[in-house]
This record gives sequence, structure tokens and C-alpha cells, in this order.
Amino acid sequence: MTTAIREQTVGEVLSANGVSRRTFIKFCVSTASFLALAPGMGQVIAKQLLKTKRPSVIYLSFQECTGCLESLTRSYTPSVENMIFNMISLDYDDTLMAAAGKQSEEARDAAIKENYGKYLVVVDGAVPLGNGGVYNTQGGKSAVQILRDTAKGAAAIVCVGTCSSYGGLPYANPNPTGAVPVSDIITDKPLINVPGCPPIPAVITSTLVQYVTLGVPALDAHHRPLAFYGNTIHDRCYRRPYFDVGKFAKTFDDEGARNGWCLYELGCKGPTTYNACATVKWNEGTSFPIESGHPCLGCSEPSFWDRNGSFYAPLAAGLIGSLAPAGEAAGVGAAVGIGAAALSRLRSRARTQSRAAEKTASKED
Amino acid sequence: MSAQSVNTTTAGRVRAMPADLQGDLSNRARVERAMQSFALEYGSLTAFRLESCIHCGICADACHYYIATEDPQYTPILKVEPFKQAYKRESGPYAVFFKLFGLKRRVSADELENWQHLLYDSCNMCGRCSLICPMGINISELIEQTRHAMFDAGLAPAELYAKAKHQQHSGQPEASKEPYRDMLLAIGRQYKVEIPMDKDQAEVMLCVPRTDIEHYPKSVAALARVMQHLGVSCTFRSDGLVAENYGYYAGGREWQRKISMRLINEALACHAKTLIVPECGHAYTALRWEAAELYGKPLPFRVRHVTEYLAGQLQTGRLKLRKAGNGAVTFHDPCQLVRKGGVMDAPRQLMQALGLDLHELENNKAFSFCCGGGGGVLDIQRAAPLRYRAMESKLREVDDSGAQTFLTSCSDCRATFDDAKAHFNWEQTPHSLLELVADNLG
Amino acid sequence: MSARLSDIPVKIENSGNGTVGGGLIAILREISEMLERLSRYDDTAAIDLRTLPFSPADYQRLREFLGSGEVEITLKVDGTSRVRETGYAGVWWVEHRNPDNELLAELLEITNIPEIIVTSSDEITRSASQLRERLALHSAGGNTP
Amino acid sequence: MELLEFARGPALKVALVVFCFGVLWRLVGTVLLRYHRHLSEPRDGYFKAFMLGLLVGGSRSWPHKQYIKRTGYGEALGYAYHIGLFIVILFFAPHVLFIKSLFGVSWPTLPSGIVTIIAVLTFTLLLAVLFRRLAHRVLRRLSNFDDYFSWFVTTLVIVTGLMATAHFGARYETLLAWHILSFDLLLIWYPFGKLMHAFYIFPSRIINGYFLARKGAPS
Repeated sequence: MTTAIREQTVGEVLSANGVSRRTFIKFCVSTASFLALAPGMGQVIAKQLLKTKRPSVIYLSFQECTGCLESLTRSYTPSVENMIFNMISLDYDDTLMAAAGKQSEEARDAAIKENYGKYLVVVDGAVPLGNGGVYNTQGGKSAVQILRDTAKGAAAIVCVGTCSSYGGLPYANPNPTGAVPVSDIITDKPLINVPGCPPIPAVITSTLVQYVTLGVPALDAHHRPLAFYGNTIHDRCYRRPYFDVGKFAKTFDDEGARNGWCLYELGCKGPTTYNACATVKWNEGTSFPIESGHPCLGCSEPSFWDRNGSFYAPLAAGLIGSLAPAGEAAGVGAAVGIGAAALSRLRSRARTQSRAAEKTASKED
Repeated sequence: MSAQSVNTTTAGRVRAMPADLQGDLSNRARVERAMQSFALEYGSLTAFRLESCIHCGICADACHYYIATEDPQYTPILKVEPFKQAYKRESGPYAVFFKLFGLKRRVSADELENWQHLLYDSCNMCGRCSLICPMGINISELIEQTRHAMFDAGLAPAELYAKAKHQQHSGQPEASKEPYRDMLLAIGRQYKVEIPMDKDQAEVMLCVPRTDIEHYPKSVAALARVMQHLGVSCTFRSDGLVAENYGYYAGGREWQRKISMRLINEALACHAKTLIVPECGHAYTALRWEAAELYGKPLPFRVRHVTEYLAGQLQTGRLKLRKAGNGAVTFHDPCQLVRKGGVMDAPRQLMQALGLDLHELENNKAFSFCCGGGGGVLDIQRAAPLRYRAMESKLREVDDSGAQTFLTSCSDCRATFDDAKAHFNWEQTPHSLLELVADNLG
Repeated sequence: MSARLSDIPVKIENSGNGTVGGGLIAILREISEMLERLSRYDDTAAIDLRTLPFSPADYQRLREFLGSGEVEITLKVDGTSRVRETGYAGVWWVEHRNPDNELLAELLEITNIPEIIVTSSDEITRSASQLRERLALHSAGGNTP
Repeated sequence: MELLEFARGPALKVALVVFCFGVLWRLVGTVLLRYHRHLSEPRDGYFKAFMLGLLVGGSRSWPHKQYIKRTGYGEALGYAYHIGLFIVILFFAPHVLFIKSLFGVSWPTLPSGIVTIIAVLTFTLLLAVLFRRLAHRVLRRLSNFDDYFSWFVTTLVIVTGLMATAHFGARYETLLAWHILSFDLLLIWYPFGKLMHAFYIFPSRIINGYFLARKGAPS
């Protein structure tokens, strides 16, 4: 991609490609719909797009499974082709780019140099710090070094997936590589987390679109865009009414499961999971786990591998493993009770005896 | 009276009232004596009573002292606060916490003094609160236990202490012009009835309230007459004549035992199978329910209230009664007899046999209000004004019953109503059920 | 032939029992208020149907409730878009699909005419000049169009 | 570790340990104190007295009609919020799941909406109970720290539970954590305050009932 094209605004690129006004409106309306913005925001986006320059994007992959990128490439609104060619300038992605080896490293370095202070870094995967970061190296440089070097000149960082957002699977107990999320390393740049294992494709692309058009979006405490992570799955779940009337599937093959009742008792983490699965859904809006009869695992939440006991333990369940300690405590309590009663009896007897002694003494007087 | 206490715990907020003190004891010694006394009372059942209270305040609504005054210090459970406090600190399972962190302070002598008013002057030990408590706490039992400690600490009301002392020593609560034995025989002569006295062998042993000897001789005669009519071999014993037990009222365990032992020993001496408690409520509690405990083993004879005994005779057909006139009658249930003693049906069976038109009081049987004299309160001079306030509703109930004749079966209740009659110029006169029975033997 | 979601034997409990799908009533109330504002103040509004926690049954019920009106327009704009008037004039059911016929957005627009249908003055100017140029070209060349 | 995880895990564990330890200590420490012998002759035998005593365990829940006029309001208030608490604790689906996770037993539940309404009513009643405790001369006189703190701990659980249900005030997981933490607090306080009455009430009633019945007195 030439510098000349990168200097064009999105609007210019679109109209150069013969995109009609109606197509543009349709695109903006669809995008606004995915950003869960008020329907009127489509026009604001349209205005912004007509004057915004396309930013350079550097996509870094560390400890990851490429599931997030696989997800991203299945985005259809905006489609990833649309994104790459019209909205952003993807200058480095070692998985997608044709170049390899030294050539690709040079492309990255060139992009950093040319767009210093303006480019966007997208990170996929956790960053291992154990043993000096040897568990993930590219071109002789450790992941943490690449991240630091690349982030230095970035305008903002977008973490795609639970691994880069919170550490994810590499971070899970016992975390042999000393993996950490990006936020543990880079603390001086605007950070947007798009967690999920993987994130919803449209959520990734729409977050990028929103960054391009409206800047850093409103975020929650975990740096997640509120537009997609503002509500729990439970709040937006079409099975919520069953929760409210107390109709629950108790097993995966009972009448309740067949009737599509609430999966709370089967361990659904929907009530504590903030994501857009229940509204945006997956696979071109076809379905999402709960609609397919499986409880939410809570993949867009921190430490989702380790928390909550089991994926299938209800949220209301205690996380104490066994009652044995309480039983032992009861036993010890009973023993102390016996002691307390014995002590009390002894004290009473002593008091009673001193009373008798006083009586005898006073009689002798 | 010592200075009003200044502490801030629950125990500290009771109005200081004059207290009687016995013995020349330091405050420390008094408290120590009380603690020693409590130590005798600590036990599992008591602990359940003391641990259960949830401060719901419902017991206040059972108590005629609270109802009459609406003064929260008369809340029954509050009257045992020193006991509760001592228990929590000394005996309860968490005593160590209460002591270590000072969560419950040591009961002070001031507190004990202040509580004399609550434990004696304003409590008839009538047990009405124990029937209302949703936690099932037997508060009157706790009152009795707390009175024990008060007595041991030298903090019983002067009148009760003096009478108890006199009675444990001489057998009668007060000195009399003549010995009670002679007075009894004189009553026999006056009412032309034989008074069986000091027989060596008798099936039934009798005793009398000294209130009757002094004030209601006709009652004494009635007892003798009824027994004579039944033809049962019975006797009074000159060394065990008095039914009352001031040791019980004052809270002196030892003296209560000593006083009860006189009667027990006399009953044993004449080989009685039954000891009949005359029309006296607390004597029934003391002899029927508490004497065996003090004796240390089950009594080898039965203890029966006179109405209970007579109702039994009625059933076997040995006792026949005439109809006793017409006109409405009402009956005051003595607390110790009915609510705390279980003698509820016997008086009514007798009244039925007498063909009386019984108009029950608004609060009757187990829920009857105390006359106000029980628990020794009648004897406490300074308690009189409060007692009159507390018993007004009772008098109103009697008036409202529409009865012309007012009966009861306890000479203390009777004396209390007679006292009220004088104080209020009340129109009703309390009568003895036993006298009515004696007047209508068939 | 690939399996479709509808082939999986899942029962959808009808929401007719009044407790489930109570959200439908709320949406209808909202539409009614929006219509009121449109008629009084000319305020247009829209509801994004994809953000609603609707079960397929609720969705069907909403569609049945609103019914269909007189106008139905199909746009060929980078895929198909369909604009249908509902049984309530002023309430439009708008559907945008991509060239693969996948649903991009679905809205209820409460307006006189949805924005996407209106031809912009820019384009009218452009088409006028295009037509003029073409006619000029033809008259110069002497060919019939 | 997040707050919710802490509440459900270590905090709950500690709370349960303290609860079991404290309750057993207090109960055993009460039961094993001395017993005084009762030697008087029972009116109708020991068996009948015992059976009647057992009966009082339940019958005392309903006041004798002679008292109702004076105590009815207070007792109705008291029992009403207890019933509300029991329904909410025992018939709200997540609670049953919680119990199931600990003890492996479960039973049918009530619709969440109904439970929420009952919880709101219960909360209102608890406010009324507090108001009454502050306003009623006897209750104010009797009340100590235990009374107010036990009220606070109980009400806190209800309030946080309602907040969690309504998603009001914070994020759901935070509210749920507060709710569970407040329950943990209740468990820890339980053995030391008047909440223990749940364990004492029936023995206490039965003891009183037995001794009254032993005398043939009404109970």
C-alpha cells in the first residue's frame, strides 16, 4: 500500500471506488447497529468517515492460538476486506501478510517510523515474562521487547482476545511461562481491551471502526468498550424470562433443556459476564452458546479459566470444595464447649464451696 | 440507700428505689455472696432460659405492673437482668469473652440494690409472663433464682426477711398472743367443730395459713368440718401448723427448706399418706413442687391442695354437696394454684357441685391476673401504692363479671382483696370456696 | 446438504402465556410514543431490532402484530436492502443485507420516508449533467440514443 | 482473586468454620452444664409431660388468645418477617443451588419475581421492626448492641440480595459478592449474638412446656 493512498480520507477512498451514497448510508447504519449506538449515530459516523485519514495498524501476535485472528477474518460487518482496504492500513500482520522473515520485520519497522505517534497497535496473545521472556521470541527478539518497541510510538493499543487483555490461557494456573496481559507491561498508552475467547468478530472490527471514526470509545473498568461489554449476557439473554419465572434446565437432556429454559443451574456464567453474544451473536448472527443449549463460560472475564470452580458449577454455589473443615470446626467447637461447661461447673463448685465455708465460719462465730 | 448507679449498660438504667439491707456487709462481700448464690443456680435448663431471650419485650404485655404503669423497668425479663449479666460473665459458654473483653461488667452492689424494687416490690412471681414468652422462657423461675441471690447478699425486703427469720426459728412468721395451737383449738370451740390435734397416726395431715388463724377463723373451722364430714382420719400437728413459707418469698433457700422440713417431719411422724395444703397458693408451690427438691428425695406422702382433695372425694362419691343458693358467682384463680400449680379444674368441679352460676372473669384460669399480693408483696409496706395501681384492673374485672358473690381459694389473695376493699371502698367481698363447701355439706 | 438451525429439534415455547416475552409490550408502547412525536413535532426515530433480547417467537409476534402496509421497496445497494411499510403508516421495517444475503442491520424507522430511499440533490445534479452530456454526445454524433 | 471469588471461596469457608465452631461451642457449653434433679411427683406422669412439652415447641408460636390484643401486632410483625426470610432463603433458586452445592440436597423453587416481591416485603417489615424497637419504650429499654447489630447483619443480607437482583448500585458480580460477603458476616456473627435463638427456641420452649405440663399447668 502506498503512502499516497494512506494519506487519503476514508471518504475519498470510498468514492474513488465508486461507492454510492446509499451504499455509504447502509454501511454507516450497519456499523452503528453493531456499535450498539443509537440508530441516529449512523449519520455522525458517516460525517467522520468522510474526513478521517486511514490509520496505520500493526498487528502483533504473541502467546496466542490464532483463534482471535481466525475470528476477525470471519467478520462480515464490516467485512475484514472492507476494513483492510477501506478503513485502515494494515501494515504488519505476520499471519496475514505475504511477506515473511526479514522482509516482514522491515515492513513493521518502516510503519513505525513513518507513522510514529499515530499508528494503532493491535495485540493478540499474552506476553511471557518468565526466564527473561524466552518463551516467545520472533526474529531473535522476545515478545516483551517487541511489544515495548512497538508500543513506544503508538497512538493507542487494542488488545484482541482474553490472552492479551487479561492473560487468558497462558496466564491460567500454574502459568509456567510467567505470562501477563499487555496492561501489565504498557501503562502509558490508551488501552482498549476486546476480550473473549475469541472475541465476537464484529466486535473486533466495530471497535476498530469506532476508534477510526470516534476515537477511543467509552470503556469500563476493564478497559472494555461499553458498547459491547456494557451489559451482561444474562441481561440480554432471550432465556432471561425463564430465569425470572424460575424455569431451569437441570441436566443437558431434560425437558427443561429441550424447552430452552434458563441454564443457570447448569453453571451459566451469563449473569457475571459482560459481552455482546446475546445480541450480536455468532456466525453471522445465527446463534450463541446459550441459544445452542450450552451455558456461558464467561470467557470475556478476567481469569475465567481459574475462577468459579467449574464451568458447570452454578454461580450461586459456594467455592469451598468440601465441608470437612466446617465439620472439623464443629468437632473442635463441641470439644471447646465441653471444656467451657466443665470450667463453668468447676467455677460454680468453687463458689458454692466458698459459700459453704463462709456459712460454717459464721456459725462458729 | 447507696448512690444511684452511673454505669451505662442495660443494668444501669433503673430508677433508684429505697432498698432494705441486712447485715453489715461491704459492697464487695454482697456482690460475692450474690455470685456464690448464682453459682448454685447455674445449670443447663437455666442456661437455656437465659440464652434464649431475644429482647422482644412481649413479656411486658403479660405483666400487670407494666400494664398499669407502662413503665418499661417493669418488663419481667429485665427484672432478672443481674442474673443474666452474672451468668453471661461467669457461667455461659462464652463467659471467657464476656470477661476478657469486658462485654458484660461485673454486677455491682448498686445494681443489686436497685433491683430489689424490681424483684420484690413489683413482682408477684405469678408466672403470667412465662406463658406469653415466645421463646418459652420461664421467667418466674428466673425471678425465684435471682431472689435467692438477693437474699444471700442481704438484700431482701425487711418485712419478708424478718418474717422468714422468725418462721425458720419459731415455726410461725410472727409472734402471737397465744401459741397457734391454742388459737386453733379455740376456733374449734367457737365454731363447734372438733380440731384433731397431734394424733400419732393419721391418714391425712392438715395445716393452715396463719392468715386464716389470725383473720379468717371460719376457714379453719371449715377445713376441720369438711374433713370430719368425710370421716377421714386426720390431724393437725402443733409443730407443723403453718402452711406459709416466708423463706420462699424472701428467697432464703435454707430457711425455705427448714420451714418445709417442719411440715415434712410432722407428716412423717404421724405416718400421713396425704398432706393437705389449705387455701394458700404459695404454700402449694412450696410443698407440692419444691419441698421434695429441698428434702433431697421424693416425699413419701402425697401433697394435695384442699380443693384438689375435695374434688377427688366428690368423684368417688364420698363428698356430697347441697346446692348453695342462686345468684351469680365469680372466682379468682390464685396464680400459684392454677397457672403455676395445675389446680384448675378442682375448684370448678366443687362450684359445679354446689350448683353455682359461675361467671368467669375476663382473664381467667391460666391467664388470670394476680391479685397483686403474691410473692410476698402484700407484706411489703412500701410496695402498697404500686400494688394498688397494679390490681385496679383486677378489681374492675370482678366488678364487670356481674357476680354478687366473689370467691377465691387462697387466703393471701383473700387478704389482698380485703385490703383493697378497705383502700378503695370496694363493694365486693372475697369469700373462701372452702367455707362455702363446708356450709353446704350434703 | 448442511444442517440448518431449524432442523435441530428444539421446541420454542410460545410466548403467548403473558409472562414470557413481556418485552414485546414495552417495544410496542415505545413505537406508539415515537409515532405520536412524529405526528406532532415531525421527530423521526428508529429502533435497532438486533439489540433487543427477543426470542424468535417474540420476533415473529412483533412482525405479526405490526403487519404489512402498502409500500415495499427493494434496493440493490451492495447487496439487497428491503424497506417495507408496516400496517401502521409511518412505521417502516428496514432490512440491510450484504451481497451474500447475510443480515447486516434490521431497524424499525418511524419517519415519513426512510433516509436511504431519498435521492440526494448531489446525485440529482450529477445525473442531470450526466444525461445532458450523453445527449450532447449523441446529437454531436448524430446517433439515436 | 476477585471479590466475588473471595466471597464464595475463602470468606465463605472461614465463615462456615466460625459458624460451626461457635454454634457447637455455645450449644454444647449450654447443654453440658449441671442438671438439678426434680423430685416432686409429676401430676400425670413423665411421658405425658414430655409429650405436652414437645407440643409447646410448636404451639407457643401462636400466642394465647388472652394476650393477642396486646401482643398481636408485635408478634405478627416478628413472625411475618421470619416467614418472609424463610421463603426467600429456602425458595429462591440461586439459594437452593447454594445449599445444593454445600449439602447435595435440593427442592423445588419459587419464581424469582415472587421471591423478589417477598424480599421487598420482608425488608419493609424489617424496617418496621427496627422502627418499633426504637420507638417502643420497652424494646428501647431492653435493646443492646446485639439487638441492633443482629438486625443490621440480617437486613444487610436482604438489601444486598435485592440490589443484586435489581442490578442496582454496582455491577452484578460486585453486588453478588457483597451479598455473599454479607451472608458470610451473618454466619460469623451468628454464634455470638441473639441469632442463636434459632437453636435455643425449641429446646427452651420444650423445657418450659415440660415443666408446666409436669405440674399439670396450662402451657
